[in-house]
Amino acid sequence: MTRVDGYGRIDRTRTLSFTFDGIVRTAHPGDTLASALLAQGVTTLGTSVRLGRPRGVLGSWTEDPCGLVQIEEPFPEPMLLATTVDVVDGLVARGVPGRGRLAEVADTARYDHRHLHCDVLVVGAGPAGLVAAREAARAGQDVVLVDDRPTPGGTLTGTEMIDGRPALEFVDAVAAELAAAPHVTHLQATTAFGHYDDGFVLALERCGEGSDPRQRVHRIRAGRVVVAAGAFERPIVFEDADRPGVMLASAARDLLHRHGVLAGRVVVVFTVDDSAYAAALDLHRAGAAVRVVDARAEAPAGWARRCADAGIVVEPGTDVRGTLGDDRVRAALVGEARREVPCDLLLVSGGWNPTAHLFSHVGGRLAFDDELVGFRPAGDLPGTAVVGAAHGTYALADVLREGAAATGSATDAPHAEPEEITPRGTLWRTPGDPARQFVDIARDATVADIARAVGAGMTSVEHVKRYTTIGTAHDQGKTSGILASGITAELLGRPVGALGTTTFRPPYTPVPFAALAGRDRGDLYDPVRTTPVHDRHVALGAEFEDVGQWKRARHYPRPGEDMAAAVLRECAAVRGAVGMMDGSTLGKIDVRGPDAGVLLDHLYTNLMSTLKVGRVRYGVMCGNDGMVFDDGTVLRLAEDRFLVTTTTGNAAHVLDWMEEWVQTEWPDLRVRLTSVTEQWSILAVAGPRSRDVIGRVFADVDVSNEAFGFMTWQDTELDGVPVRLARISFSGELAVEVTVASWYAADLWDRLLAAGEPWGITPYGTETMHVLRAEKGYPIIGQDTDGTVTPHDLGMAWAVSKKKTDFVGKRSFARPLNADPQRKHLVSLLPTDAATMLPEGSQIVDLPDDGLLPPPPVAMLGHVTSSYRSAELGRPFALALVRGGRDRVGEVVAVPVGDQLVAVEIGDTVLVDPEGARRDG
Amino acid sequence: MQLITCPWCGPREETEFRYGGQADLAYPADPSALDDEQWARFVFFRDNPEGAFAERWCHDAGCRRWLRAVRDTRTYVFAETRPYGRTA
Amino acid sequence: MSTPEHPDFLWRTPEPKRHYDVVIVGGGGHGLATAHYLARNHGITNVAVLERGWLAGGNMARNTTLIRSNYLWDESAAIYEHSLKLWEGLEEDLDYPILFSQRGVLNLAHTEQDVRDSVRRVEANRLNGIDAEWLGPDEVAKICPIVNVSDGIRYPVQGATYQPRAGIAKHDYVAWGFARRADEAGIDIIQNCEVTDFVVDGDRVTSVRTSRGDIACGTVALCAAGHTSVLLDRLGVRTPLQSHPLQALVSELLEPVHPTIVMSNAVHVYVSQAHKGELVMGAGVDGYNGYGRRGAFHVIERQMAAAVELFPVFARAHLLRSWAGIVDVTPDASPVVGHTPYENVLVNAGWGTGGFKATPGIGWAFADTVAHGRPHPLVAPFALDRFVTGALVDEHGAAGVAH
Amino acid sequence: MADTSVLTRRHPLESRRAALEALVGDPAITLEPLVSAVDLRVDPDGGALDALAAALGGPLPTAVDTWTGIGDGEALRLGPDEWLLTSAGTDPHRWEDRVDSLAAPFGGMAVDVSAQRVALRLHGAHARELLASGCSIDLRPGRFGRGRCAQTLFGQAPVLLVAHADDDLHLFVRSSFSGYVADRLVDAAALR
Repeated sequence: MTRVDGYGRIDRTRTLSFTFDGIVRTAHPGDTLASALLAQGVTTLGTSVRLGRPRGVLGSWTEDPCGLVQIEEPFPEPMLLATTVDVVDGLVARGVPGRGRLAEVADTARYDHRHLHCDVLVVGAGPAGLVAAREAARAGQDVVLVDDRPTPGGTLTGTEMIDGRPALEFVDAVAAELAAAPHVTHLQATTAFGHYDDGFVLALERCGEGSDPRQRVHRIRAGRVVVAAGAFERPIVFEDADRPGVMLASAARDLLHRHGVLAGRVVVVFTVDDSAYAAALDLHRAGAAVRVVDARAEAPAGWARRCADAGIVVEPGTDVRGTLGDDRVRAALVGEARREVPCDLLLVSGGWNPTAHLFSHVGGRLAFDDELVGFRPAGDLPGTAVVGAAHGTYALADVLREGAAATGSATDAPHAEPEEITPRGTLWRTPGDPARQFVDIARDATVADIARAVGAGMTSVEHVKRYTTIGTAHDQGKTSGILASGITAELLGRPVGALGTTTFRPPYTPVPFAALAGRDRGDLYDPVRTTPVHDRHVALGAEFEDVGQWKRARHYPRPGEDMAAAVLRECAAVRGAVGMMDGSTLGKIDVRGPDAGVLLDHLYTNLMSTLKVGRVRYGVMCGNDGMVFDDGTVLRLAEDRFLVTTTTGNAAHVLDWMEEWVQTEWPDLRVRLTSVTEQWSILAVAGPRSRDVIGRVFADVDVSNEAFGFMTWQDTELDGVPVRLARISFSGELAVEVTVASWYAADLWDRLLAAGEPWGITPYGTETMHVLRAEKGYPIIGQDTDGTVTPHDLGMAWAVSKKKTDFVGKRSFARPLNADPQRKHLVSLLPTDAATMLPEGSQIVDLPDDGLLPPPPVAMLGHVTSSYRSAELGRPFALALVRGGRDRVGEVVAVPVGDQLVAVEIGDTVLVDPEGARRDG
Repeated sequence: MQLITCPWCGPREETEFRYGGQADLAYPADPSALDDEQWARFVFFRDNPEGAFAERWCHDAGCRRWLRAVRDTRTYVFAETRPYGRTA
Repeated sequence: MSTPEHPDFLWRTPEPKRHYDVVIVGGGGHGLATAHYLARNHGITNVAVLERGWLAGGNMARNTTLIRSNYLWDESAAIYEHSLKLWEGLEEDLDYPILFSQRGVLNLAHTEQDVRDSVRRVEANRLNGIDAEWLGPDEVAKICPIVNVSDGIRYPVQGATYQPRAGIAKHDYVAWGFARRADEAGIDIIQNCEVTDFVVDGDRVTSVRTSRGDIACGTVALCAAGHTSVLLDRLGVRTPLQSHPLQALVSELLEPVHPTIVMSNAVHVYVSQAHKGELVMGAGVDGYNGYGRRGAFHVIERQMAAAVELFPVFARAHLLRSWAGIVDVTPDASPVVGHTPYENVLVNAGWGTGGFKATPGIGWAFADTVAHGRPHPLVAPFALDRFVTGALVDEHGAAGVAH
Repeated sequence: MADTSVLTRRHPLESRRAALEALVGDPAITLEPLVSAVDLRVDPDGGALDALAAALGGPLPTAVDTWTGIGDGEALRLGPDEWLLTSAGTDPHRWEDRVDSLAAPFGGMAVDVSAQRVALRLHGAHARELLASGCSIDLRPGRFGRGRCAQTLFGQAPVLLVAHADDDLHLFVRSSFSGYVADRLVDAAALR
C-alpha cells in the first residue's frame, strides 16, 4: 500500500469496489483507476502493442501515452487512459495491448448538445485560467470557464503560496467567487477539444456514469477565447525507459498531492529542468528516499541547497543511460559507467511542452523557443489569447500576471513569490542502444526506427511520423511528438526549429462518437414531415414511403394483401370508379406581382404569361444546362398572381431557384414569392365517378364539362370555408384536385370519403399514382429523369416554347449534342411474354440473334426507369430511356434480368386511353 | 465553422446559409448570340482563387436574402458581407 | 496489426537540374504514379516531380483509401476498373507492402429511388464486366453484421450494391512505393519546390518558375489536384474546377468489428476499418470553396450521427483525429484530363473524391498521354471540351457520398 | 358520419398535445391558438409602414428580427421587405384582403399563410436553456430580449423564435415540421 496519510484530495471515509484484470480492488472517491491501482502497488497495466513489453503509467492525466484500459462494466468502452477514468463502484476494467473492444449491443446512454454564448471563454482552471475568469467576471462579462479535470487548480499541488496563503485555498476562494458571480458558467470535468473559426469551441462535459445525459457537448461561441491549458512535461529518451516505474516527475507529484499516492519508496529523479526538484522534495517529505541526477553541468543553486538540507543527494553533470528490472524498474543505470542506482521509481523531466492545441486548431503557428526548449505559440490570433504554461510561461508569479492581463490588468494579479530560474538543458536522449530507446512507447517506436526513416531519405517530420508511426497513437504524441522532432533534427543535423513539428488536429482528446451524434438519433436524426391528413392514413393502415423528409402513404393494404395486390386494387378502383389521394406534399409557391408572368416565362420552358385567369397549365423547368429538373402545374389566380406547384422532393429547391433569379439576376422584376406548401392541402379525387363525389359534396357547383372544363379551376366554399377545385389529372381519368387551408384538410378528407362511399371511393397511395401516370406516359422527374434528360428527350417538345426568345436552358438546347438522334428518349417497354416484371434500373441491350447475352463489355441502350403491373392492361409494363428510342418504336430489344434475357418491345409512352377521352369522364 | 454576418439578421452560424459560388456573373443579355464556348463558360466555368473571393451566400434558414461576400479561401475569413446587388 | 518492414532506402533528395523532358507538377499519388509509368511503360526518365511541400503530403496523405470501380457510366467504369486491375498487381509491381485488402464495398440504399439507382448501376457494372451485385437487407447483414438493417431507424436500409473486389490500401506506402520506383529509374523527386509561374513562348511553356529557380521543360504534366486551377490561372486557362475542403477522421485502434466498407448517400456515411484497427471515415465535402485544409465541425457531427444511426455499436468508439484535404470538383463529378490551350501543358485534375482509387489507372493513362502527346483512350472522354459540347459524364449519383 | 359534421379546424399538433402537457417542471410548453397570418411584402421606404400602422392599430417594426403588437395580433419583421402579420380575430381570407388592400397602393402585397405555421409557447425560467439544445443563435436576454424575433434552425427544422419576455418565448414552425420540433423539445426537456 503506497497511500500516505495527510496527502490527497480523496474521500478516505468512503470506499469503492472495482475489478481490474479480474481482481477485486478498492478505491476512494476522487481516485482515478491509475491512482487506485498504484495505491495498491499495481504498476503494470498492460502490454505494448507490438513487442508485448510491460506498460504502466508515465503521466498522471491525458498526456499519459500507454496506461490504456478497456472498460467492461458498467458498459464496454474501449481505450481509455487509466489516469483519466474516475473509479465508480462496480467498475470493471482490464489492461489492453493497444486495441479496444466495442460493445456488441447499442449504448442506451444518452448524449446531449447545448449551445452556449459568452463574452469570454477561459479554457483551463489552473492559476492562469482562474485569474483570467475572475477578472473577466469582475468586469461584468459573460464568462464560461471549462477545465478537463474533476476539480479546479490545474497543476497547483497545494505547496505553493498565492496572496500569502496556500494555493488551494486561493483556488477555492476564486471558485466560490465565480459560483456567486452572475453570468459565469464554470464547468469542471469538461474538455475543450476543438477550436474553430470565430470563437467557436467545442467542449465535452462528462456528467458522470449513470447520469442522463451521460455526456454533453457544449458548442460555445465566445467573443474571446483565453487558452490557459497548461503544459505537459516531456520525458528524456534512454534505454528501457518504457519500463513501468519510469514516470514523469510532475505525474508523481500530482499523484501524491491529488490522490495521496506515493508512487515509489526509493526514487531517482533524472532532469534537465528545475521543476523536477519540487517533485524530489515533495516525495522526500512524503517518506521516499530520493536522489537527483541532473544532466546539466551545474545543479540550480537554490534547489541544490534545499535538497542538501533535506539530505537529498544531487548529482549534476551526469545522466541516466538505462534501467534494470523486470515488470518494474529495479535500478537506474547512471552515467557512462552505467552505475547501478537502485530505485523502484525513476522520475524524468526533459522540460515542458506548452499545451497549445487550441491555438493550433485555428491555424495558430507554433515556433521553437531555444530558451524554453519547446514549441510555443508564435504571433497573434484575433480573439484568442494564450496565457500561462500554455504560452510557455512557467513561473507562478508570471503565470498569474498573464492570466490577469488576458481579461483585465496585470496589476490586479494575485501575488506569488518570484522563483529562481536556471537555464534548461536541451536533452532529447542520452547515449545508448537506439533499438532500446523508445520514443513513442505507445507504438513501441524507437530511435532506431527514426534513424531508419532518416536513412531511407526522409527529411520531413511528417514522413518520419508516418514511417515510424510515432505520434499516431491514442495520445496523439502529447509526450513523444516533440521528442521525435528533436531526435530527427539531431540525426539530420538541422535545428529542430527549422524542422518543425507535426500539426495538432482536433480533437484534443478522444471524443465518443455518440457524444458528437447527440440527440440526432432515430426519428430525430432527420425531421419527419407529415401532412395534416397523416393520422387518417395511419388509421387506414397505410404503408408509408420516405420522399425527401416527407412520409407519404404508399399504399393501403387490406388484410392479406401485399403491395402488388393492394396497388392493383387501388388502380382498378381509380380507373373503374373513384379514388382519392393526399397530394398535400406537393410544393406550392404563390407568385405575385405585375411581373409574375415575366418571371415564369423566364423559368419555364413554355409560355405562362398567356395563361388566362381561371386556367391551369403544365410546365417544365430546366437548368442552364438544359436538363429538366422539375415540373408541375401552374394556376393563374389573377392577372398578377399565379400558384405554382412543384414535385414533393423539389419544393424547397424550386423556391430557392426562383428566389435566386429574382434576387441576384432580375432584382427589378416586380414579383414576390411565398411558400404556401403547408398553407394549402390538396386532395386528388380521380376516376370516372369523381364528378359524382365532387357534385355531392359541393352541391352548388356545376361540375359539368361545359361549366368546369379540363385544366380550369374555380373557388367555392364548404361550411363557409374557402375551397378551390381544379380539373387536373395525373391519372388520365376525370379528376378534381380539391384544395383547402390545411387546418380543414383532415375533415375534408373524411367528408369526401364519406360522400364517395356509394361509388366505393378508394384511398390510393403514391405507388398507385405512379402506375396510373406511367400508363399515361407522364414522367416522374427524378425517377424517369436523372439530370441528363431534356424536355425533348421526354417527348415534350410541345412544352418547349418556340415563341419565347429566351428562357433558362434554351441556349443549351442549341448545342450540337442536343440534336443527336442517338440521345436517350423516354419510351415504353412491353415484355413480349406479357408476364415478366422488369426490375426498375435494369439495363437495355440489343437483342442478340442467338438470344444469349454476349460476354462483357456489352453496349447499353438505356435503362428501365419505371416498371409496374397494370390492372388496366392486365400485364406488366415499363417506361425506359432508350437511345434513339422514339425512332425504334416497334423494335424488340432485350433486358438482362438475372441470367435471363427478357425480350421487350419498344412502344409509345401512352399505353392507356391515347386519345384522352377519359379525362372528361 | 464560420459565423457569417447577414446584413439583415446579424451574425449567424454557417449552417443557416447556402453557398452560391462566384458572385457577379451576369446572365448573358442574349444567350442566343453566344457561341457554344462562350455559353459553356457562363454555365460551367467559375473562378477558383486561392485568396480573396467575391461570392454569393443565401441566408436560407433566416431571411432567405442573398448576400455578396468577400472571403479569403485560405483563412475562410470574411472581409465583408452585404446585400446582394448593392454596391454600398 | 504490426506495421510492415519498409525498405531501407526510398528516394534521393536531389538538387533540381536545369532541364527535364517532362516536369510533373505535384508530388502526390497521381504525379508519382505518372512518373513511375513514364519510366516503366515508356522508358522516359529525364523527369522531375516537383512537390511544393513534403512528398504525398496533400490529398494522398489525407484520403480514406477506398478503392472501387462500381461507377455508373462506361467512361468512368473503364478508367476505374483499369485502375482496380492495376491495384490487384501493384504490390508486386512496386515490390512494396501497400496493404491492399479487397474486402468489398457496400453502397446502401435507403429510399425507393436509391434502390432504382443502385440496380441501374449494378446492371451497368455487370455489362461492363465489373463485379457487382444487388443485396437485400438480410444479405447486407450477412456481409456486415454490425449494420443496423432494422426498420427502427429514420431511413431504413432497403438493400445495397456490393462490389467484392473493392478494397483499401495504405496510402503512404502506395505513394512511397511509386516514389521509390520512380527514383530507382532516375527520376528526380524534388520536395519543397513550389511552382510559382510559367515562362511562356507562344503556345508553349518553355520552363516552370519555382521557389528553387527556373526549370526548363519539354512537357508539363499538371497533377496538382486542388491547386490546379491556381496554376492554370497563371497561364490564363480557365477551368470548371472548384476546390473544396473534404474532411476525414479516425477512431482509436479497435479489435476487428467491421469486415468490409460501407457507404451511404441518404444517411451520409463512409466507413472502413484499417489494418491496424482504427475506423476510418470520410465526411462530406464542405460546401464552400476553400484551400484551408480545415473544414467545419458540424460536418463531422452530422457524420457521427449518421455513423451511430447505421452502426449502433460505434456509440463509444472515439473520434481520435480529424483533418481535411482540398478536393477539386467539376460540374459533372468527373475528372478533367488531357490537353490545354498550351500544346505542351497537359492537365490531370478534377478527381474530386475519386482520386486515390484512380491512382495507378490515371498514372498509367496519363503517362501514356504524356508520352504520345495524344489522349489515351481511357482519358479521352474527360477532355475539357466536354463542357462545351455537353458530353458530360455525370457521376453525381456515384459520387454523392465522398470517396 | 363525417359528411353531416361541419368542417372544423384541427390543430396540427393535436397528436402531441398530451405529451407536451405531460411535461413536468420548467419550462411549460403549450400550443398557441391558431391565428390568421399573412406574409406581407412591401418596400418600407414608401410610407407603407405608416399607412399600415394607422390602419392596423400599431406600429410595424422598423428593424429586421424585431416585432410589435398590432391590434389583436403581432407584426414580425422577417426581412428587408417582409413581415408576418397575425390577427387573432379576423378570419384568414379577410385578413389577407385587408392587409393586401392596405399595401397595394405602395406596390405591396399580402399572402395568406395562416395554416403554414403553428406556434408553441415556452414559458419558464429555463425556456432559453431548453431552446439552446437545438438553437445556435445567441439567446442571452441581453441579446434577444422582448421585442426580438429571429428565423433560425431548431435542430434540423426552420423555426421563427419570438421573445415575449426573458421567460416567455414563442416558436413558430411550419406545420409539416411541427411534430419533429415538438418531439425534440419533449426529448430535450427530459434531459435536464
